[in-house]
Amino acid sequence: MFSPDLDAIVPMLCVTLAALASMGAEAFRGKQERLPIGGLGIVGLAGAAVSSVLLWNRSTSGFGVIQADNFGLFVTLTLVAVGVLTILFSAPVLERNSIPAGEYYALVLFSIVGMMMMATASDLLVIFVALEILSLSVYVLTAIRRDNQAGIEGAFKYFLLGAFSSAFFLYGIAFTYGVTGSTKLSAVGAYLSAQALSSNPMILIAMGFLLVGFAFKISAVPFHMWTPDAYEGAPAVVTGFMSTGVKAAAFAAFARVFLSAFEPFKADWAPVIAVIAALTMILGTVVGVAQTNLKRMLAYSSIAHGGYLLVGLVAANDVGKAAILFYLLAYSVTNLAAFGGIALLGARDRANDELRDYAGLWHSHPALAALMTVCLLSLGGLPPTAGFIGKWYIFSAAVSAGYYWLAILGMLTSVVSVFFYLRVVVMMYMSERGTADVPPRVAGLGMAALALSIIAIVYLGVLPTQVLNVAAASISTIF
Amino acid sequence: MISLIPLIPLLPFAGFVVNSTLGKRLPKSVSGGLASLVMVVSFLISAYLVWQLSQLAPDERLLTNTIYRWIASGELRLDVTFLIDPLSAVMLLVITGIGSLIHIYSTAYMHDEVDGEFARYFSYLNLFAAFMLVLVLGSSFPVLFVGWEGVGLCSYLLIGFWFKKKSAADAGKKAFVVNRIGDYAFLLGMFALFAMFGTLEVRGVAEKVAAMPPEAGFGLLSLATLLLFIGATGKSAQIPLYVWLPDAMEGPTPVSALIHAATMVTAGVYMIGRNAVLFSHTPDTMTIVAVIGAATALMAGTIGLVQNDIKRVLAYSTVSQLGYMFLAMGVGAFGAGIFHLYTHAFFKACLFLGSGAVIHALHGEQDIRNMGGLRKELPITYWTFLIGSIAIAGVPPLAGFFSKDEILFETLAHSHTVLWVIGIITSFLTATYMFRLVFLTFHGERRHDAPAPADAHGHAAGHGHDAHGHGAHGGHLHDAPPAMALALIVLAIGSVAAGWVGIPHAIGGSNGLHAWLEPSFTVAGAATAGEAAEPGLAGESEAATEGLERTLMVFSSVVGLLGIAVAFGIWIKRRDIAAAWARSLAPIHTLLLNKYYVDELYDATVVTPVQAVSREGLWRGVDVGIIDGAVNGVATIVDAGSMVLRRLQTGSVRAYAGSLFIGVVLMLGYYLWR
Amino acid sequence: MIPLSHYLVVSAILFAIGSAGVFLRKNLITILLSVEIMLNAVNLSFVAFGRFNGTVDGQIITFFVMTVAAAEAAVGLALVIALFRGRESLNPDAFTSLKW
Amino acid sequence: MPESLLFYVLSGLAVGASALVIGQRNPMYSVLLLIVSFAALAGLYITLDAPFVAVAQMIIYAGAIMVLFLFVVMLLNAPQEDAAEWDRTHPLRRPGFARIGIVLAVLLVAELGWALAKVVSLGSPVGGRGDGAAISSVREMGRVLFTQYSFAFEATSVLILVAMVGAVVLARREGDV
Amino acid sequence: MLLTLSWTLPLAGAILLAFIGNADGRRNAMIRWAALAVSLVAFAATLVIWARFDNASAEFQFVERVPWIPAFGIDYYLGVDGISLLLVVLTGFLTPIALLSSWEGVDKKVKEFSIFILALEAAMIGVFVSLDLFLFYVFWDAMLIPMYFLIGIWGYDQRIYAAVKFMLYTMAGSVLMLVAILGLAWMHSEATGSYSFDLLKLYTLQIAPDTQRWFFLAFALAFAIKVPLFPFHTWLPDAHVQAPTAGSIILAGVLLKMGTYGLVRFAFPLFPVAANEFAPWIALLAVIGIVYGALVAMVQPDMKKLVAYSSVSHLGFVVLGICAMNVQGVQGAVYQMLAHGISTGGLFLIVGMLSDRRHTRLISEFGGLRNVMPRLTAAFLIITLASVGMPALNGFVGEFLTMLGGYLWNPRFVVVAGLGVILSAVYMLSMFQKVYLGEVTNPKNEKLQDLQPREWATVLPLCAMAIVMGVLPSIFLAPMEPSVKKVVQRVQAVRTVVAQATVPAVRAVPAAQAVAAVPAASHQVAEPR
Repeated sequence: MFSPDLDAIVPMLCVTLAALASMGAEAFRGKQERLPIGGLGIVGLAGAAVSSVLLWNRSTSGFGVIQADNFGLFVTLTLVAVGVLTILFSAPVLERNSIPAGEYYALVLFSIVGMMMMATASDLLVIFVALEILSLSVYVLTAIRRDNQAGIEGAFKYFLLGAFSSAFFLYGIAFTYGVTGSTKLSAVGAYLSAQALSSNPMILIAMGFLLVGFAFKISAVPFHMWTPDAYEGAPAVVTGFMSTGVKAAAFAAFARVFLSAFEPFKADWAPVIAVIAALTMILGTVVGVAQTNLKRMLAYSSIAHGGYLLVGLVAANDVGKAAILFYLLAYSVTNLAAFGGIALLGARDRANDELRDYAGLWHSHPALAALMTVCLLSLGGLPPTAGFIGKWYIFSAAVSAGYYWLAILGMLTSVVSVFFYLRVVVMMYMSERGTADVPPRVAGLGMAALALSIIAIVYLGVLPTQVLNVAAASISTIF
Repeated sequence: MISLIPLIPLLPFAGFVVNSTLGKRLPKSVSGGLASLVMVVSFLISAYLVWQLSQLAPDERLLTNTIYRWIASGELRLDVTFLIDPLSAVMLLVITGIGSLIHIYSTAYMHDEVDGEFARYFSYLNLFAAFMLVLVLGSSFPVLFVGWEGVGLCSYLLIGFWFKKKSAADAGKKAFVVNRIGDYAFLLGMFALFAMFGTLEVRGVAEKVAAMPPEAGFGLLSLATLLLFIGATGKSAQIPLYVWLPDAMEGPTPVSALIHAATMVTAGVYMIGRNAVLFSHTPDTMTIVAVIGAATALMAGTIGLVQNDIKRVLAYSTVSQLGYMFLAMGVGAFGAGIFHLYTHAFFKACLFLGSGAVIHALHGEQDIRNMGGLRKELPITYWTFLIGSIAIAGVPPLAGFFSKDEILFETLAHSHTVLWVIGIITSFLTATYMFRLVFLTFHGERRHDAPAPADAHGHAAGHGHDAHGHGAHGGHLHDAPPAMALALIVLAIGSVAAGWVGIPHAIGGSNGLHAWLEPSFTVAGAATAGEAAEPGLAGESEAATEGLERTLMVFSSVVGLLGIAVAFGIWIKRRDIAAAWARSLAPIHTLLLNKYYVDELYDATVVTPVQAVSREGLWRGVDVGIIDGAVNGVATIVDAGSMVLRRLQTGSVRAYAGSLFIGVVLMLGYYLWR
Repeated sequence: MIPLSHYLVVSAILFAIGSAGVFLRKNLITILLSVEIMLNAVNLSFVAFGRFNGTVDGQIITFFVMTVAAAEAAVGLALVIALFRGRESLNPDAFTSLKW
Repeated sequence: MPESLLFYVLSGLAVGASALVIGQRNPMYSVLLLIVSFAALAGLYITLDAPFVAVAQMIIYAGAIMVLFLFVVMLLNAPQEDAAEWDRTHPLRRPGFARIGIVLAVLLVAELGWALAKVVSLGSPVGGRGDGAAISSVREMGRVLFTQYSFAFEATSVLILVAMVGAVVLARREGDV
Repeated sequence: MLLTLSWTLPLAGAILLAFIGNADGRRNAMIRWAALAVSLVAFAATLVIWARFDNASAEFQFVERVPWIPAFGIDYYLGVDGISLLLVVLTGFLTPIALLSSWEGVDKKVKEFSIFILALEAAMIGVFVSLDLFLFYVFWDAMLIPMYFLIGIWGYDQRIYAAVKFMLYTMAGSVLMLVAILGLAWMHSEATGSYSFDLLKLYTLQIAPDTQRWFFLAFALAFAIKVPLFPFHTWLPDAHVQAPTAGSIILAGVLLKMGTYGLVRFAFPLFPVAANEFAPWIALLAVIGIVYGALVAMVQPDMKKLVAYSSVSHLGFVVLGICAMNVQGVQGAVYQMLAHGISTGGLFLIVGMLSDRRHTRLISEFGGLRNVMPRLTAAFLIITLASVGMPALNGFVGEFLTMLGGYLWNPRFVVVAGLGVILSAVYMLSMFQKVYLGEVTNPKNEKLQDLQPREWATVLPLCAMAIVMGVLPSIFLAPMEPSVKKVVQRVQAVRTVVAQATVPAVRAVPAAQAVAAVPAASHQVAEPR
């Protein structure tokens, strides 16, 4: 296409252009004019998807800091899916809550740019910048409903802790740079593999700080505290977006840094991450049990899912790496769909995101209830859904790496998590609605998006081969 | 050629099928007639087959017919095979013969039931006959067991025939459950045999065991036979599982006659006879059998002495006579045991049917204290009942005399002196209580008028005699109607003559039955082993034995007559003696009247504690409390943990930062200090 | 010459002060300032390491850090303003409606 | 040694000012003290042969960012910390909680210091390896920035754009769309 | 294709039903008939499988194999042998009955009800025909979902608790099995270089005894919960009692068998060394369960609960037979599974009829029903007797064979287990007496209707099967014998080795040496890292 440097960043460019376009559209639109701004985003994302597919298997490198390898592209495509679904779910929400569409879409797209950058970056500094791009957008998105104090509060907590943790992350970069003399992952990796094993405490400290930064973004215990508040405060669709996109991007970078550059120190980080993974799974599921707000509950659930993903990281074998990719995709689609469902049910003055709001949903919204149920079952890891294949893949990796205890723990916590997913199902199907106010009719576009996600979930659950093969192929190129 | 053997049980079974499905729509004459007809035909076929059998040489007297393979699993190969040998031939004739009579009797006795119930009764009765025939025809333990449990089921159904009455339903259940205890042992016995011999064919086991020497001491084989015997104690109402039989009298009287006197309860005896070779290889078990038999005979005899319900007296008498049979089996006198079984079938059926006629006439009255003086009004009943009583008392030359005498002789001949003494005492008791019954029922003065129709309705509702009020006024009673009379008379004749097939050599008889049965108790080709197993009178001379036998015959006749005399003395001449004794020996009398409190004992030691432990201990305690408590406890713990852990999420951003910071410090600490 | 470790220790102390500030102060703005202190501490490390390694990368990275700090400050302060509008308070502990 | 004296003075100033920043109840003073701290850091950058960074530090940090802070402080007009009315509600939020923060900070310093102490090479002078003049050259810096770091540089533009949009979105009053 | 057809037919039916609009319940009748038709066709398909099954072969038949996830050696791999064949048929047999049983009892959301029943049938058949462990697990877990909804939506008052408990309890057990399955697949890849979930390939895997123990326990726990084995049984009374009639029928009739089936098919033959070690312990639990279940059943005031506990007792016989691991034991176990499916299905069916009529299941609410509903009483009596183990009815053959097998293995267990024979008579007949015999005491019972034609259609097949299975058991025993022998031989081969190795010091010699004694096993023993 263009120069190799540019080729690698074409997906990002597409999305950036879409973001700029939506800002421009907002600026030039009339007072009461309605523009399909979301459509611009979808076009941009489609461009990103197409260019990613074209870049497939070419392992293009751009500016020495962007690696458009299959791994990154897989995540990019996942992010495209996240973006498309987010936009589809957003349309009715924006209108309902009179959120400025132009800025909203621009921020969503910018943050997707940041995510893509993070997923493909091969330089710690670029990862940091990307992290900040996506973080700042997400902070703002969290607080996008200015009439909603909870959203602002959540956003601030997220922001403050995010800034706090980026400082640690940055400190980690500093130490890495200090020890290895570079921030490029290839150089870092080369230096580290030449080092005798872990004689240098500086490396350990660097690793620890970097770990904190990533762990924060993927809300691993004990760096997870912001998650429930931010997820609860944000509009449901934003929560869906950030619980999936941010996690996917952060995991991609996490895996890239720890599985390539810091691979030689695996013996040092693996036990720490294993413990973190265990704590994350336990806390996410256990605390989720007591939640009565659906968004908050799913927040804890997504903490737990972060734990499962970490298990794949700990396993650190080929299966594990591919499993992370597959799980990310499965989890993203599923979680986004779940939050999308919540978003669709909301009304202008009422979020309808408390558990009791779901009582008897089966009677008023049978299709929505059914689709939500599939999402929840997938989150719980029950066949025949994507979630099941994902869990199976992840724990398969753990078992083959000898981490039986993690696999067992993961399995048991997933049983506990099923308990709270089932509570929603119980509400929807087995309880009668107490109050008279029935949630509003849901928008057709949102339902279509939900149905699309469900099809994807079931497809991934029943015929995962194709995607599994792609995931497996993705990791072979870089690690 | 199609064998006739399967027809014997199949005919009654067909009767069952017809009556149970179409019964409601058939008139009584058809359903009852059909049921009786199939039994008669079955009897005729049996008779024909037995005649065929008798035409064979004694060693070859065996007709078998394999119908199909029932269960096949590994080395276990179970065929449904029917077998007629001399032993089962006797049983066949008894079952179908007496069974036919009782069916006929029942058509009259049960006539007051409504159509559906009437048909139901006969369907059960036919089903019983079918299973009983399977029991005696079965050539292997499991097939025998099918019949064994099947008759138990029918017994359950028939005891509880008047299901509206709680006592009847209770009695039925009790019978079934107690039998199940025996069946449990029986099953274990079967398993033990299979484990030892790899087959469950009765003859297969016999052949293998015949090749072995008798077991010294109490080993596996003894255990197996003991288990089988425990099964028999359930079915045949021996100590300690006899408790169901007296209660079983809640059923219609013909049922008591057929099932609980003539046939089913003798299944245990038959089973031991069928496995004579096996049992004779386990002397220890044999001793136990004999002792249990004797003890049961004595105990039931003592209880029978004071009971006031006409059927209960007969029931205890049955238990007692069954004890005799087991005594015979236990001492190795299999022929004598079966002989007694056979004669007992006649006179006890006769007695039960007689009592049924009495009850029928009195519209459900069963208490002998309310009877008396029925001799004149119920002559047929009286005379047949009397014959039966003389027979059971062991007065020559009636049936009971020969069989009982043979048992006592064999007991002594096998040097079981103590058991012999018990046998003699029981014999005396038998004569006494039987004649007490006769005298109190038929002699003396009427102590009770037949209840008025209205009264009858309430009193005997459960018995279904309520519609029978037509001739009940003015104390005039109806003797047995023709169908009942026929059965009574035939059985009375049997009670007189049945023993004549087994007149011992000692008094010039041929003891034909003994000879006829002999092949069933030995294994062809292994006769020596069987012979050796019988510690008999090999050393003594034939003459001396016969002398002893003759002496004993006289002695036991005298004992029987003495018993009758005592009964005459007490209950005819000096009625006050009985009451006086009852007063002076009040504790014993109460003890006997309450059947040694065995039911209460079982209730207190087994039934109640098991119920209580199950309810409070296992269900509410272990199940709901501990196990489910643990399960729910896990949920509670998770829930509590959740409530605690979520408190960490204080909402304060500084606390969140603290958590993050602690994580950092701990992680670095781990790296630096490890 | 001053050893590298001295600079690093100063940087570490500043970093720790910054992080402690997040806990000590009950004013959102001061807390934001504390984060700025942390970023500056890191900058010091970068420059020191850059000097030590003899490359300009360390210095260049500090520019990026400054940019990030500025961007964060902009968003952070905007959030503070939005928060203050709703609650008329800058105490972080006032904002605990989301919890558990 | 003057050089080391300078280092210690500047370090002391930076640390002291920073400590005072977080020791202040009045945010206005905190901002001003932070500027002092930044100035001291700028001085340290000069000792590290990074004059351009030092200048940028003063202009961007002390100048632009801190002014932004000052604006907000004054805009909100909330000079004093609120009374501790929430302090009574939860034990974790009591002053003891602040103590935990200090303890953790001290532990962090200890850990870092201990780790640094274990690395021998760090004891060597900071200017040991490279040429101070080479890295203080702005030209060199510009070259590297626009070659090696060109992508990151462009990415930063997106970052700033996001911050801008974000600040606008957040700060806009309710109702104006 | 037959096997695929057998499970996809109901699934396709379920999916098609989903597209019938029935918001106002106007099409209820049509949906009922459609669902029934689908289930009957599926039943016919299972019968065709049976008809074309080769009784003489111990191998898997009608094998279908399509690569599914080739990277992990996961195939869509189906097949039936004598052990699974009849369970498939049983599933096909019970589903129409379950549908018929709720013809009138279920009147809300009929469409969804039918969908869930059919989906459940699909999953259950899938469990029985899967030869790929992964596929098996998928069906195994997927089955929970429709059952959960059936209990939770159409159940009685405590339905939600019961449904959630059922789901979580079962899942908790099965996730550990999943870990073990993953471990197996990984070991296969260690040994041969490629993952495989193929059951037959995994059978040939040589696994170190230590690993076997853990894996066996993981499998056994999953199955023990499903069976349910004492003390993992407490979900059962709740689930049974709260489930709607159709749910109870399927739960008792088929679902529980999945546990015992799993033991025979997976746990024992995959880990013979561990199986032999643990068999006595499992048998001990089974035997405790037999007596315990019976005792607790004896004191239940609720008919459904009574039957539920009786299932605990009866399934104990199945497990005992399996632990015996001889031909009689295992054949008896499989037979008992079928028999229990018929008789307990029948019990729940009839109890359901009573509870539909009276809206209570308390024994004390009834009494003297024989006076008003003689036909139902007769049917119940037959089923009761079948359940009690009356010879010439279905229950006897299974109990007899399992106990015989158990006796040949270890008589002590049978001595205790046999008590179940006594106790079953006690509790079943007590219930029968209290409900049916005596006078009608409760006026509400005076006007109860006897069996309706629709109910005849459900009761008759069950009673007929109870009798046929008791009189002609060879029809059912013959197909399973070769397959059972194969399984037994596999496990026994190790048992004899263990026995020889442990002759000198009974417990001191670890089974590791025992395996080492097998020539083929001395090499390539895979150890987990």
